[in-house]
Amino acid sequence: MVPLRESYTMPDHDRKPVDTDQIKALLHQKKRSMRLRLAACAGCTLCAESCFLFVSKGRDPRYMPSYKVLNSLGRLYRKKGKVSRAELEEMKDLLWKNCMLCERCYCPIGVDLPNMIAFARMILRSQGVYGVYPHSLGAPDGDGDETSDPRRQSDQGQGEAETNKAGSE
Amino acid sequence: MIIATKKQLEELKEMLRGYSKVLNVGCGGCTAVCLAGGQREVEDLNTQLAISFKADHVTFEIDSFTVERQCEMHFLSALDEIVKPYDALLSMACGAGVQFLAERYPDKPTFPALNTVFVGVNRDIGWYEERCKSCGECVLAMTGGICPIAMCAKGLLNGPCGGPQDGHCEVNSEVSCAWIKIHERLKAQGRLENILKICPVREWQDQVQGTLVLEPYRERYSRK
Amino acid sequence: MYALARGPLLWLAALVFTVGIVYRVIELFMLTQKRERVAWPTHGIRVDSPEERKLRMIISLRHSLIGQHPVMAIVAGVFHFCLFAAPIFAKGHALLLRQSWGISFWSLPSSLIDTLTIVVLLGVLFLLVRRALIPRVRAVSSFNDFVFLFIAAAPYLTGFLAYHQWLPYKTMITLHMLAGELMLIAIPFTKLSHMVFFFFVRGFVESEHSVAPGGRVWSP
Amino acid sequence: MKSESNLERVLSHGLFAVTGELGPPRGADADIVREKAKHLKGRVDAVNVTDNQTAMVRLSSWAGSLLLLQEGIEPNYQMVCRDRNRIAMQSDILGASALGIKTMLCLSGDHQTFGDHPKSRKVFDLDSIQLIGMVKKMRDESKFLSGQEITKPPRMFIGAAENPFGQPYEFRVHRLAKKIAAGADFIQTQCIYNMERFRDWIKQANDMGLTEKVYILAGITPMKSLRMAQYMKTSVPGLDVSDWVIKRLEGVEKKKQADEGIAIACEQIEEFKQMKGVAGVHLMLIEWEHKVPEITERAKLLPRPTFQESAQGGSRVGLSDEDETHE
Repeated sequence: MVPLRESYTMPDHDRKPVDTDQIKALLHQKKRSMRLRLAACAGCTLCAESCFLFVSKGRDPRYMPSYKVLNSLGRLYRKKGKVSRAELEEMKDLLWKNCMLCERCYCPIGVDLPNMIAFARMILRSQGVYGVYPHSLGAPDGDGDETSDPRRQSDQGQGEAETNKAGSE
Repeated sequence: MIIATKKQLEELKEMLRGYSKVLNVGCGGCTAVCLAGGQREVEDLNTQLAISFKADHVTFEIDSFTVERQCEMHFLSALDEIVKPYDALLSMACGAGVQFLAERYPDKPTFPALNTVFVGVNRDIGWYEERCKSCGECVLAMTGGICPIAMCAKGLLNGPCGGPQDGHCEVNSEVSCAWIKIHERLKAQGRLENILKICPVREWQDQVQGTLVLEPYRERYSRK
Repeated sequence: MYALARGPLLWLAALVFTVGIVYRVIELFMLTQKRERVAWPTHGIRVDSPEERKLRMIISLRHSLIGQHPVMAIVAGVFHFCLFAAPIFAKGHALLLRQSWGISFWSLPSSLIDTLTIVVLLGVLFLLVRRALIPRVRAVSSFNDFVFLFIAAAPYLTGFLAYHQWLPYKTMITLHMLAGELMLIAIPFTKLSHMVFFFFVRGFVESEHSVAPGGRVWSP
Repeated sequence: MKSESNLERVLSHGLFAVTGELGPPRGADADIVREKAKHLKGRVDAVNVTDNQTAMVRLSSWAGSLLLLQEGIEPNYQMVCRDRNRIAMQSDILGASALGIKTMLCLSGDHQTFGDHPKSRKVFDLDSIQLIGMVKKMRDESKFLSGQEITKPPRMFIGAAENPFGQPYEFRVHRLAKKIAAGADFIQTQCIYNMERFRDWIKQANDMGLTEKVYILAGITPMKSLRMAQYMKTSVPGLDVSDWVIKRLEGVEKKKQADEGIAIACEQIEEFKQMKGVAGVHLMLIEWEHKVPEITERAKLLPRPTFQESAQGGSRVGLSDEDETHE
């Protein structure tokens, strides 16, 4: 096991470069099983509706379980861990803002997406990148992390949100 | 995690009788994880209700919307516009979530679709076990990580009653005696002295509605 | 080229395919483990009311893939069925088997195989259009996805053309064999590996959605 | 003397004590209590009045205790933690003491699911050991659990129960030690049908010096029949019925099984009289109170001592001849 650099204080990620070797080592730990899952994804998008966020947020493809996985863990493997901090920040939104990890997504092929999201989250945490509750005092971006502010989410979701109909006359 | 389970259809129909346009609000938090109140269950219940009311020749329309968590106001705000045309709201959150939903929309009758049963663990898919009574004064340090408040039928704090049979609780022979397990574990860890001392009378923490404000945030909420 | 495709390359493809599939299955067995159950639930079982039980079938059907995405579910089902059936029961393949090894394998009438092949090609067309036009599918598509659609379609297209001899037969049949060999080799090691994954995981690994709980779970 | 309890007097004089048990009726029927009391009067030193045993609603134990007081019998007022919180318990203890109850037994109580109101809410604000500690604090420190002063403290002889046969076996003697540390003055044990295990348990208690700090009364319930023995062996939680008990009952014809049961009980009592660390016996004759005279007679437990109050606060031992006046 590679020791995780879990930081409980304010991460000084502005100064520290991304530790590619550490990401690589972490990716390597579950390489076989994760790559197998990534390869098995046929990109059919049938997982989309099983994500309540996808449905609630106006069917934005960025909330699709497969999209979230392919663009976080998938990208990390594709790039062999060589990602910039900006990329990690992008992934952070996918992994924390766009996913509640309720583990209810459905894949017709059987890919267990939540497992992959959880693994990707762990890798991001090793670099001091993680979703922070808005306005929490320990937030890396100080008082209020813009990108993970749920109020923004809901504003964005409101216009497009649609309810699902099931009625009878 | 908070474990809840769906009320039976008959009870829900009785609750909703007289309301013809209802919004069923799912919760993406604990109740989604325990297969009780996520989007899938919302859809299942809506289909059940729609078919059932139709069979009774009752006009009934039900729609769905699932939010991240109903125990947080800013997640509920996504519903502000959506709830407008509805006569009533049905919530598939835990008891806490239902109340927050009802608080946000005080003019909408809000009904619980679930029974919140306990704070527990996910033993397996669709199989949950109670572990915590949220008593507010954790004794797990003394009891080797096994809670006698939640897992002993009498909530005893000073060792087992006289009744355990073959390691099982006298109240239900399907349940293990918490104190036998505590004794076993502490013995294995060489920490039996923990339970040889008398555990004094507890100061129960459930007198009034619980509130918790973290010290670093105290300033923020102090009255100006 | 024809001889190469019919001889060594065919052998090679068959070998790679077989070894690859076996490798994948073994790998999946290694990546999963038997679920060890030490305790069983003994009480607290929630009983559905009779009305809920009555509605259970309808609801599970309505919320299954068929209920949710009927078109996609049917197309995907039929497409995959034809994808398997057409090559296995093609007369030409049975003939080849008899010539080489003297094994007789039953086959379906050519006209039926023809239909199956057309269905496969239509299915590929459907998936292609879907991938190209629907935004959410495009969002998770890469160039590779189109390549694999092509790899999947090629043997059927060439086989169809060779059978009908609309183009020079010898060229088409060589292309057909090459395309088929390419596909066989690709299955275990590319996106097409979802063939193995699907049967193994949906059948053996327990999950909320597992069809046949096989008592296995992913290893940590 | 910690109390004016008759039981305490008997025990502190080093006499072999005998206690009985009386279950109040499921009705507002004082006569039933009086009727049962007749069989016990003069034959035991105190009588346990059960507190809604097996969680079945019954006439309350303090009211039953008062009825016994009126009959001239010392009640051993049982109190369980199942139904009352600390406020109700302390208030009941004060009330009981004010009305002349001097002995009480502190129990956790049978779980409500065994009774006729299985879905009632459980209280268990305290457990039995904490209850013992609370009564001791009230008596010795003249303080409520809260620490506030009591104007006139209750004078109670504090009893507790222990089951030497409960699991985990090796913890039972430590639980006894905890009850003593909490303030128990005497212990009544669960019904004993496994003498080996009981001997082992009392030996452990002797070795730990516990029997010097507390009076242990061995629990006796004679078997009425073979069926009862079999039922108790298989279906009663926390009971340990040895095979020899069953064998002996099997050895006699059905009519004589009750007699054999009493014979076994008498033999046990004889052994307890000699056993180091045992200060008396507790006879639990469930709905069999009329057999108390026979058993006490056959076990040579009669006559029971009586005490005459002296002006100096001491007491003088005498022997009761009550059984003659009652026959």
